[in-house]
Amino acid sequence: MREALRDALAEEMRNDESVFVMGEDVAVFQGAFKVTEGLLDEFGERRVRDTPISENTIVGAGVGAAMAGLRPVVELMTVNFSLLAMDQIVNHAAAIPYMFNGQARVPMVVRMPGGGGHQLGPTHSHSFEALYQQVPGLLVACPSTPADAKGLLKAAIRDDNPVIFMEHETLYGMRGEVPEGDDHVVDFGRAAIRRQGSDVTIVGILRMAHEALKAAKALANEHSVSAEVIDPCTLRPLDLDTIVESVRKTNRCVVVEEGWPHGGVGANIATLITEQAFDHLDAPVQRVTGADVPMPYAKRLEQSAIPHPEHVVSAALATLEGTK
Amino acid sequence: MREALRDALAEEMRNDESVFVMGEDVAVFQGAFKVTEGLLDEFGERRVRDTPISENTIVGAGVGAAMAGLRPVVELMTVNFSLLAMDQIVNHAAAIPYMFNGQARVPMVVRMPGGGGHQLGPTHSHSFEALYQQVPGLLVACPSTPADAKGLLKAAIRDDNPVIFMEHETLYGMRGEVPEGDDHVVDFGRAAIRRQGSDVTIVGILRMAHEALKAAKALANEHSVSAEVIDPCTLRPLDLDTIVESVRKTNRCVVVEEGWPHGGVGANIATLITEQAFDHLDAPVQRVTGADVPMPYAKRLEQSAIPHPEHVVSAALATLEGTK
Amino acid sequence: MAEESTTTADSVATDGKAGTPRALPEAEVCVGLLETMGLIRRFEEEAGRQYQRAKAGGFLHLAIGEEATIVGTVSAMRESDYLIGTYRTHGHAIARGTDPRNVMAELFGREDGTSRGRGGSMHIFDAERRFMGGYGIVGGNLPIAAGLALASDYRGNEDVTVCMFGDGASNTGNFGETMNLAALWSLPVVFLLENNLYGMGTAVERHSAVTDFSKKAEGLGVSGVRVDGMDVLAMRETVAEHIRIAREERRPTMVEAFTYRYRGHSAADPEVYRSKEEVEEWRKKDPIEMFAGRLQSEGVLSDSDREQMHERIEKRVLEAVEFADASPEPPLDSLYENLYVIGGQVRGWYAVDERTPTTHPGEAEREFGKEEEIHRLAEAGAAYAGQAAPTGRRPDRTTEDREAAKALPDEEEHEVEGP
Amino acid sequence: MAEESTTTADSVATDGKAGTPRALPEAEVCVGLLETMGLIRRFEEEAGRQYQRAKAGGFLHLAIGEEATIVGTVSAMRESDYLIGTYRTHGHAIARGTDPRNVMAELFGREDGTSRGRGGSMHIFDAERRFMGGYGIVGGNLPIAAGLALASDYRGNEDVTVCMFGDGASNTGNFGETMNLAALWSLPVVFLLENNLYGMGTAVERHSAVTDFSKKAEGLGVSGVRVDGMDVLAMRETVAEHIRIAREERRPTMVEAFTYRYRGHSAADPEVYRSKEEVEEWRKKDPIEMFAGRLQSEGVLSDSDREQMHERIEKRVLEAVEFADASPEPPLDSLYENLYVIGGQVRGWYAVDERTPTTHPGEAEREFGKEEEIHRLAEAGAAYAGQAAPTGRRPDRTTEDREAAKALPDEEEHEVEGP
Ligand SMILES: Cc1ncc(C[n+]2csc(CCOP(=O)(O)OP(=O)(O)O)c2C)c(N)n1
Ligand SMILES: Cc1ncc(C[n+]2csc(CCOP(=O)(O)OP(=O)(O)O)c2C)c(N)n1
Ligand SMILES: [Mg+2]
Ligand SMILES: [Mg+2]
Repeated sequence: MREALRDALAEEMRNDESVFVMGEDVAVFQGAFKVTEGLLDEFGERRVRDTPISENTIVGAGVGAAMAGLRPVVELMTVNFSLLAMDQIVNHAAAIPYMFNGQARVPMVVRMPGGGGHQLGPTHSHSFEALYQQVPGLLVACPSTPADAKGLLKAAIRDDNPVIFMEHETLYGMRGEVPEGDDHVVDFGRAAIRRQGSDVTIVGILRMAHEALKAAKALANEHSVSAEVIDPCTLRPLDLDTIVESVRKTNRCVVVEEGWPHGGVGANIATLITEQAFDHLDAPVQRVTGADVPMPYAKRLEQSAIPHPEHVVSAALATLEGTK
Repeated sequence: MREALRDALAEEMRNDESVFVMGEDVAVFQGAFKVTEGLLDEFGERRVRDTPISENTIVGAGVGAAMAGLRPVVELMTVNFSLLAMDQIVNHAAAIPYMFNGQARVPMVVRMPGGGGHQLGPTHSHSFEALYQQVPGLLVACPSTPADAKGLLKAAIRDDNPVIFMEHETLYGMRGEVPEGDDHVVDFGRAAIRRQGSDVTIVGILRMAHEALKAAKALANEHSVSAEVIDPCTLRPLDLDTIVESVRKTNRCVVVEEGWPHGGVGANIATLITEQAFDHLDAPVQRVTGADVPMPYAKRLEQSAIPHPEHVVSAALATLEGTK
Repeated sequence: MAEESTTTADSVATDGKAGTPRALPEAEVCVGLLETMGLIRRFEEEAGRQYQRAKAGGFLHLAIGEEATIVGTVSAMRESDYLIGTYRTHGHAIARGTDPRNVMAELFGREDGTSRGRGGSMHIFDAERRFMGGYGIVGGNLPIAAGLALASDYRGNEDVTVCMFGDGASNTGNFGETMNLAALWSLPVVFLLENNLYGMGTAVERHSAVTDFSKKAEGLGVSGVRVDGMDVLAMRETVAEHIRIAREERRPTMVEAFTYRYRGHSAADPEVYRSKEEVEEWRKKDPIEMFAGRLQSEGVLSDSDREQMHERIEKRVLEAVEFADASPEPPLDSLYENLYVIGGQVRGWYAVDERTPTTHPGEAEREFGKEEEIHRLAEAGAAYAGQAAPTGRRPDRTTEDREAAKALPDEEEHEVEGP
Repeated sequence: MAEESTTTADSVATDGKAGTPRALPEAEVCVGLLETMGLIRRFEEEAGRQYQRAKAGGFLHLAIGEEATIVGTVSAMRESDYLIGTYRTHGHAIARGTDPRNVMAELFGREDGTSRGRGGSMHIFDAERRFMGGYGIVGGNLPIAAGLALASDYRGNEDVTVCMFGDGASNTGNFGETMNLAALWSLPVVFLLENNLYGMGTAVERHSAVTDFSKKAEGLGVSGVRVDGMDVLAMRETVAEHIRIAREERRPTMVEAFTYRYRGHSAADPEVYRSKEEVEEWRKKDPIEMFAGRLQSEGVLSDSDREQMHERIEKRVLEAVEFADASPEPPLDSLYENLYVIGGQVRGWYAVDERTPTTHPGEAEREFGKEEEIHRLAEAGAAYAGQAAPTGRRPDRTTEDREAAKALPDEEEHEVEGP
């Protein structure tokens, strides 16, 4: 996935002189996660800029540059540090187009690697999709495959709205087919049905999209339950139609996320589904979430705080209780 | 309510030498909303401290002082500026007790006036209960009456956990009975049933607790619908038992909040209710939320973006459709 | 760390040219500067009056007393340069050439307002004149200014960004971060610190350890000077030189304008933090009176010239009020306009609350989500804007209170039932 | 704005006493300083080795090369003083007296770790020794240090806070905000900037416009000096004086220690941003070798003394590894411990995900929420910690990568089905 993201950046930078990259250690160091590797060599210091450790100002400079017509792609080294830039993201980037009545636009992308699984402990393992999904004015992408990562990042860079682009640190090494070339652009607001099924709908984002698929396989093999797996791909806009349509068919749903349980992505999607398809639900929408704690460091504790296929299977079976 | 909060601060400061107040313009200016009026005169500069405009550092200094055993009450002039302090609140205050295995505690209260209705526009009208409810390690209070405001603030100051204390700017002028003296302490995690009813449960926080009550009256007078009104008083911990018990009785629920709809307080409570009482629900839990936009300045636009009793009535009737 | 008390009018340090009065520019430039200062002054006095009449809502931050700082600075800028400011920028927009009628309409929250009533007094904007806003978050405009300057640097053009902010903003994290970034990247920006001696109710010595703000910036890599912000010519000359440095030498600098606001921080500030005498002392060096006096004594401006100028200003300000009053309120179904750029990515609002004009397709099936209902509820909500005069109003209180009082439900409804 | 290149070993400015070697303190003090530096060095070398063996996870930031800065500073502190640092603080804790066995156990994520395996390498803590932590957020410890100092000031006691942070942290908003607050409030704190010439892969000239960091702090109201961070005595003496200023004169100061880290920023940093020669040059002034050499030449330390010292150190470090290895992993049902102080306010976790040991009362009715199921699932999750060696590992990559690779599901499962 790392290469897919890099290609998206490089292609868009070649296409459009106004696209540039800035962030901490994105240039000489080649990026903390090596996503921007090689960009400095190809595009030079003007378009690939190392910044000081100043999250709010890096994002704010992106806002200003975007208002002046450039297309900055800002990298925050991890989503955890984005809390230091919340003011520029929420009070400025998201609000400016609206509060100035469209006189200014903010065509900026803010990339944020995140998630747990690396034993990075309580300050480096957050999943903040749930924070950004709340904010009107933002678009929020959360790709789970290299192909989507490339297509969505290209779409994000070309879009005129401010975009929060979530990347899961454990997926960078992931391999997968990626369509070549410029026209591979994946629209926001279109969920992907990863697997067809008839008994229960499983919705998962980022790394959890993969756990959902594994769970679906286990459900098929060990419980002869046919699960449909949906990856929303973007949370703002959210393709609720595709999800609701699936639930109207399966009458059951499980939402899987790595973030905290209260007011999370799962709570939002579960509520939307229940509002739209209440009469079609045979059981309450089940949620599988990360544990309600700062992520602990110890490996087994950390893994026990992160959702795995077993949890999804358990939740899916809960929706089927009585029926099978 | 202003006086109730002020009394809570003064009483706790008299009781406990380790309690002190700091924030922007809390001393000489007497507080942007006059909540801290008179405290400087009584307690002096050492315990009532004006700070520079440095939100993250003010909160961080509170964290450090609390770790050293003091009980700081930090005022952020409004909740909107708390985004500048998110790092200290989430990555530090909330995480420290856990990540250092209880070796350090953070008995700090951060007060945050917020909400819309004053025509303060897109940067000054946010409601961020939904952001803080997500964070494990924090307690979150959202009082709607002077009595609760005083009792909850006293409880917050005495508690050993970091507390986010939400205040609604339009309620400061509100009058109401307030029990005198020290022992008026309101525990967190206990919802208040503001009105008994049998047809539908209406849950509302802060200013929306009052809109819920007005709606309940309208429902009774104009639609002969008996609504039970519940004010959670705190979101962390959340007294789900009381809410679920009510819903098991009424079989219908409406949650009212002023904040944004995606992943909000309503989404969280609706999901929890649906998970716990699915079989008791005759209709999906309805939500009434603020509009999904940065708050506009123009008076009629702003009011049209904020929930009012009519919206609650409409939502309540929706849950009763077919039945009446 | 604080140096000599800086809260008295005569203690002002300057850029060194103090005493030696500057030679006057051509007559019509002088007259232009005076008239713009006068227009801003009169406009804000009227805005204050309209606010008391509740024609304008929210907060109202007036810059009365700071006109020389504003006009002197803007007069040194090119049309292609960017200006960005704070929540106290009615004058900044007007100085840039924005029609006072549209600024007043914004304060009134109307269709013809600079932000079509979305932003209000704290969020004025005029893209055409490169006035890049009005920002309500203290220090929030600093990183954005760096970004505007970065764009000019990136494109290699001559546009310079002038970023105006207050003494209190120098304590925000953004100040240190932005000074460092601008210096590190040699950005073409002039940071114009409007030192009016107070951040809200806190005097500079009580909020900033270092009160010589050019020293504060210097430690972060941006050199600066202090100039008499009550002297429009000193401002104009000093800023012109610093804009030249940005444009030609391609590096950021800071200018600290030593000025004063006569009015409270916002409309109903009781001003317990300063003495009437202090304000009076500053009024003696009023930027408009002093400059007008000199123009008249040097024969550039006759009594009748000034009379006519007064009339022109009076006319424009009253027209602005009339215009604003006549401008329609934004229609309720414009609520979601300009939230997103609609296109391939965003095909609708995807909002889920029932006041959404275009609700999510899925909502259609909800009886509850019907169009008429949506509009009925929007109207029902908006109706609350028409509430009668607030109860429990406290004139001695802050704006916030007065607004709070207005928004309050009446007495009886406050008897909350329950245990 | 950047001054002379500061990335060479000989260009180091000092606190003025350069050249003139300081008189040695009493013998056992000298030996103590040397032994502590040696212990930290050897401990971290071993930690690196254990990390490569995957005994420790996450990131591993080693301070090898910076021992004189750490030990010199801590040796000047009282037991009652507070120390607070960054994510590179194994040595800081050990210098404060924390048993290396507990530090190693924390790296191993075990019950006997300083934070019982919750924090890991970046979040070491020892309340008993007033080592107030290890923090993973750059600059995050600065405001907290101000708060600790505020508490001492509030109580009027003599405790001083020493806050250690990096050159890169001087660019965070917290730096400006905290310097200003500490100076404004005259807090008893010493800011100890560990200038190791790089913030991750970015050299000081490329991240800070002003690279003379005491100047940077001075502009914000905190005066400072630069000292040779490779000279343990210079550090000890200078910090002692600045602690005295904090304790007696009640004001904050900054000490910039000019030092260097030999290893990469974290365990698998390819170090493309600096040359092998540069590292070699710095190794020549190795703080341990230089100090040991002097002690031996001045007869304070005999060859056999040093031999024995080596053995003592070796023993302690190997014991630490053994101890850590033997320490049990935290039980899964301790997951929620110390998240909250349980009491009148918080009577349970109120968590709603199914891995919660004590689920919300309401959950009881959910078949799904049964205790056994909870434990089965916790175990099932924890089992993933035992995964086989990662696929797609790239030794030349950063830690993050290696961890990413580890966490990867295997090839086949990555063929995502779909349209
Ligand atoms: C981040 C933030 N904190 C606090 C406030 C509230 N506030 C508005 S103006 C102000 C004082 C600013 O003083 P200064 O920068 O000197 O500007 P002035 O108002 O004097 O022009 C404060 C504290 C805010 N708007 N934003
Ligand atoms: C707020 C924040 N931004 C970015 C990072 C990622 N990061 C970790 S260490 C580091 C470099 C810090 O450099 P410096 O302050 O000089 O300390 P050093 O590592 O050299 O000791 C960065 C950018 C972080 N942990 N926190
Ligand atoms: Mg000011
Ligand atoms: Mg460094």
